[in-house]
Amino acid sequence: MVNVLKGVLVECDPAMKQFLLYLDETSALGKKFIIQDLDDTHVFILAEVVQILQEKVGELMDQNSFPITQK
Amino acid sequence: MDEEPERTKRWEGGYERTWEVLKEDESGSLKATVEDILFKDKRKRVFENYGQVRLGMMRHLFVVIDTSRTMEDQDLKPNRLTSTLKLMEYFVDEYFDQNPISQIGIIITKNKRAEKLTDLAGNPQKHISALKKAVDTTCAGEPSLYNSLNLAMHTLKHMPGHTSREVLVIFSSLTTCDPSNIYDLIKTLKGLKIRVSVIGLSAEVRVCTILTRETGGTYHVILDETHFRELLTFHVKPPPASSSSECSLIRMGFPQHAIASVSDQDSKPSFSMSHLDNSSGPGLTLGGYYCPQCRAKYTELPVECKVCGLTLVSAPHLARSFHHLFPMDAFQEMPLEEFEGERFCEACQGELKDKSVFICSVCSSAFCVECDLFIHDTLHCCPSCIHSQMVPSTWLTD
Amino acid sequence: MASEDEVSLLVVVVDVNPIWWGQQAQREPEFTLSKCLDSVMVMGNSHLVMNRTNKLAIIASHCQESHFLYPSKHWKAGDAAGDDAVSSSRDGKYEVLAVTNDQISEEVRNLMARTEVKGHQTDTLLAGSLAKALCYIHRVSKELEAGQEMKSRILVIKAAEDCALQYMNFMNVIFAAQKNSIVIDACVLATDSGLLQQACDITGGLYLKIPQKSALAQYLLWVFLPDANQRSQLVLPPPVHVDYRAACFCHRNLIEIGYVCSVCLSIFCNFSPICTTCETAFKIPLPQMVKPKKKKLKPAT
Amino acid sequence: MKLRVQLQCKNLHEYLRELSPDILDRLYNHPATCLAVFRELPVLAKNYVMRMLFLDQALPEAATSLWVKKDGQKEHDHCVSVLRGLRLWHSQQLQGGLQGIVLNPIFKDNLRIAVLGGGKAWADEGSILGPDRHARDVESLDRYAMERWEVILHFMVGSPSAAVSQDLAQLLTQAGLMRSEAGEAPCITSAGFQFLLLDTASQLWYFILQYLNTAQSRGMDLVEILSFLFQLSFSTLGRDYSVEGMSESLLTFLQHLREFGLVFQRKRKSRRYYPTRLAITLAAGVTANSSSASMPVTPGTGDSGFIIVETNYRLYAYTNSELQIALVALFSEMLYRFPNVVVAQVTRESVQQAIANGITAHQIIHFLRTRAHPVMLKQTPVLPPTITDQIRLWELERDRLSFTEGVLYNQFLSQADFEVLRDRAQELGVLVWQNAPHRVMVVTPHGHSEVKRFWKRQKSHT
Repeated sequence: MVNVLKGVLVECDPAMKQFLLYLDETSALGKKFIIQDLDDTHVFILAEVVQILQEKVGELMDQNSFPITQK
Repeated sequence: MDEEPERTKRWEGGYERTWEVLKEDESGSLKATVEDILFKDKRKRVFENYGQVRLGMMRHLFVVIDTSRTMEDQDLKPNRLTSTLKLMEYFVDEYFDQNPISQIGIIITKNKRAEKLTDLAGNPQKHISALKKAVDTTCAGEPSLYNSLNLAMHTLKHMPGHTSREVLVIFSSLTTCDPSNIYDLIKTLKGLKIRVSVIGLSAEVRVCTILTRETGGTYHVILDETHFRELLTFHVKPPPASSSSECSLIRMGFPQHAIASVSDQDSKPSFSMSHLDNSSGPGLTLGGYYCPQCRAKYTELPVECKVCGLTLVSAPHLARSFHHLFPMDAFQEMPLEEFEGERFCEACQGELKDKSVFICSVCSSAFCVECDLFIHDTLHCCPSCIHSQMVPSTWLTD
Repeated sequence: MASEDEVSLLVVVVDVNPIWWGQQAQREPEFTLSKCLDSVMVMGNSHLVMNRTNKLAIIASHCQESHFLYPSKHWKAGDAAGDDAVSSSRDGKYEVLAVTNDQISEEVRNLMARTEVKGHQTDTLLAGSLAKALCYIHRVSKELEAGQEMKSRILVIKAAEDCALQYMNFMNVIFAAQKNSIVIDACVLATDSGLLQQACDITGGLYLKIPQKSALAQYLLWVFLPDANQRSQLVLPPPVHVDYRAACFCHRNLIEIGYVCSVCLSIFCNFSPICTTCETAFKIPLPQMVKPKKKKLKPAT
Repeated sequence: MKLRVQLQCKNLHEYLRELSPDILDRLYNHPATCLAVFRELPVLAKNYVMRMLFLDQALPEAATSLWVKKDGQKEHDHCVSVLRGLRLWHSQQLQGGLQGIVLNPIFKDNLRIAVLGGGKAWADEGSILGPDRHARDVESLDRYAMERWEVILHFMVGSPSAAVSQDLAQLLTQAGLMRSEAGEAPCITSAGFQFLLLDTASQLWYFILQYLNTAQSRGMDLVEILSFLFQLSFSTLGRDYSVEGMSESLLTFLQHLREFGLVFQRKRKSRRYYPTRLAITLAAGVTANSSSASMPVTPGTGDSGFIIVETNYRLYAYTNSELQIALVALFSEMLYRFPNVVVAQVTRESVQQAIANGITAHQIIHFLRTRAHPVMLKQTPVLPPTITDQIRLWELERDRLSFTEGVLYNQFLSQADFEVLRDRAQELGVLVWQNAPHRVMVVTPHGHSEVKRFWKRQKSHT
């Protein structure tokens, strides 16, 4: 029997994948969104969370960056 | 020791008010003066022509490079050693460009010792590759001026009398560690007519002042890297020969280049004599230069035949040095307003726009400042004079 | 790939020696100076259309002067729009080329009308023309915009014979060209030129004596149009054998072994006690019996 | 699911190659086109053409391959394919059965005319109309051209003062540079932003390409306007030409060019026109992707380079042009404004914002490079590497995740089943990702139905 699921394939570096798993476990987006964890660099997720996921990643990057210039 | 010539040290002079040179024009702009300074800067290299002074055309020069610990100083970027070696590569290139039948050798000194990096030789490639390799040397200990000069002297004193024997020391340290009285050595050097010049990287050192004064060399301390380069360029030109140096006719060979094509049945690849001592490089080659005396083969000129000792050169090598013997007179500077005639540079056809024009004293043609520099630095003949065949164009009639 | 930023300047030096061309017209009436100049123009036009940044200069080397046929000093770019712009393309020629060619023919006419041959000056002043070409190249390279690079080369179209009197100046010019990495190419119409062979060999240019004068344009386009970058890919005529033997100053003989004065570097074919050039008295050499013991020691005589 | 659209700018050859052979052959009927095509050939191919320009017989194909040295063979093959692709080389059977090559005769004749003369003049000059009382000098033409072009750019960024004709607005929309929703004023798209950051020559070429694409639908003859365009690009600046003998559609085209600032015509009905520098640099934009650092952005307007970037992320733009300031502001944070200079700061936020607008890091860097102040041009690299690297890193930051919409197939019962289906998907070219050990694969959504149907058939067979 073959199972068929619609969604979005995400390709990323292993570190980012861990972040995605973390978001999924803590239900930070309000629900679980990972359909299947494929391998180190690929996960399959729900299509509707893509936009909000982008924002979350953006937020993470914001937190990790420091202003390099002084005005 | 106190016969030091009277000359004021830089710090003893009054303040130079450099900013007073700048003057505002009516509109308060500095542009005019700044342009003026730039223009003067272009012309700065007014070269002291020796005139018809006899020059030492065949030079044997040893360059002593200090590789003591002080060479790690970073006042030259990235450090003194790297910067010096880089400039030395440029120097070697220029040296052979201007003195094709001369030789050069490199000595390095550190840890109170001196050793030869390269022997006296006429092939720029060998020296340059040695210099490139030398970048990785560790700078350690103190230099020894005595040992380096002694080493150079032992080779130079065997050079024939008609050649000019020179040593150029790039001295970074303020101290030297000598095994014996250096003043005795200086006397010997003087007796052997070896000129020693010094370029200091740190500050003036008494022993170098004496050394250069006694042997007739020059002594300069660099201000910065560009100045360093200028000072080196100064040593590219052949120095005036001492009046007592011998003159002689030297026997030389002018071998023909034989190109053997691959299709030619008779031609066989053969070894070149110049590859005997270094295993690197191509071994077998077709064609080459054959010594007219003993038929030994060489791939490049100039070279001293390893078999019969004949110096092998090609005519262009000699021709390259001619411009030193017949230097051009400097052009006369004249304000543009006073210049009558078409306002076009005789050489490049450009419009004369700068405020000065330069007039050749022989053919009274006018040139722009760029051409003036180019003609004197590179071309070595007046583009206008050589259009009138009246002017002797060979030195036979000189 | 040559980028758009690279300016390629071609300076063509044409030998217009009136005496040689006069004789040539009698020898071969089908190949005259105007034919030759036509070929040069074809070459110039082709060079200009290759790339929009390509530049051209043409110098006529006469026996009294070197004259810039293009660009003429009285003409500045942009002036073509003025009322005095004599013509423009009446036909389908690219306008820039039409203006260029008109100017060249105009200047040739000027030159020919102006000069009259005086008896004693019959040699082409090639060294002088090359010197001017180098100065011109030097100026153009100074006028480049920031960030632009320029490759320049000189093509000599040589008709008359070499003039031995020019040797020293010629050599100076060659070394100046070599120092500025300017390639000198030579296309020789008649007798081989030893000076140009050396020039091409030293600067890395091509030397070609064309077997068929009437096909000059084709030779120019095939061999001399590609610049140094493109030449590395193309199969082109092999280098010629260059004679680097020296001529002695006393008898003008080509020699293999000679004596060189250590002071002025004059070359003599046999030993004399006094240098005739610089009047230095030489030390009388000891008999050659004293074999050099040290390897470093040069045989002094 | 690609979130950004890259602005694609074809170069002349790519464009010509897509034209039909018939149109190509007709194009070569004009010397100007031949010259333009010739100039854009690879260098080696240019030499080939020159070598064959005066040959009337065909050359054996084998002979041409001997023109290059052995190690240049690859280049040679490339040139041959370009020459054939543009229909410049025709094959011909030689006597004795050898394959021969001959230059396209029409191209050959017209290139000869362009280089050597002959034939009939390209355009009537203005001189037959007598001297122009309102003659324009080069400077005023430059000013005029830049004004016109900037109006278009201003219109794109939505400056209220800029107004363009209906035609032009429509063209901008069709080109995808602007988007107009019914009844509303058109607004700029992400492609538009990218367009703004190009240098003028590339902008112009992109724009003209878009124009050409719609030309046929306007009932214009592509060959006619292309020839005219090339002719224009080879004309002399500051000289007047006459409109005598131009067809109706060409006159309309001229009016469009007038609006873009490519030609100057005093009045609509004026009998003469002046090509501007924009028209002449058009040919330079043809090579589009060459990152010509020194090509002045707006030749002759003195605005050539005005930006200085320092390693501390400060950016100084010496300009008064509102448009240029607006462009700089697209990816930087404005700090101060002075009469002749603005100071801005390139920050992570500002660059991220620009990237969100669809501008790529490469485009920002290219913008800075092409507009670099002459002082900057003297140093290598022109821009401080810290800045260029950081801008790229900021872009990569957003690319930590890449999304591809797809359908996941899992829980295969056997490896064989998986392999059959995977191979099928691969054949169809719809496979996005697969992992054999885990027996999982992802196919594109539109490939899903086909794969599903195949799977159904497969199952019914067994």
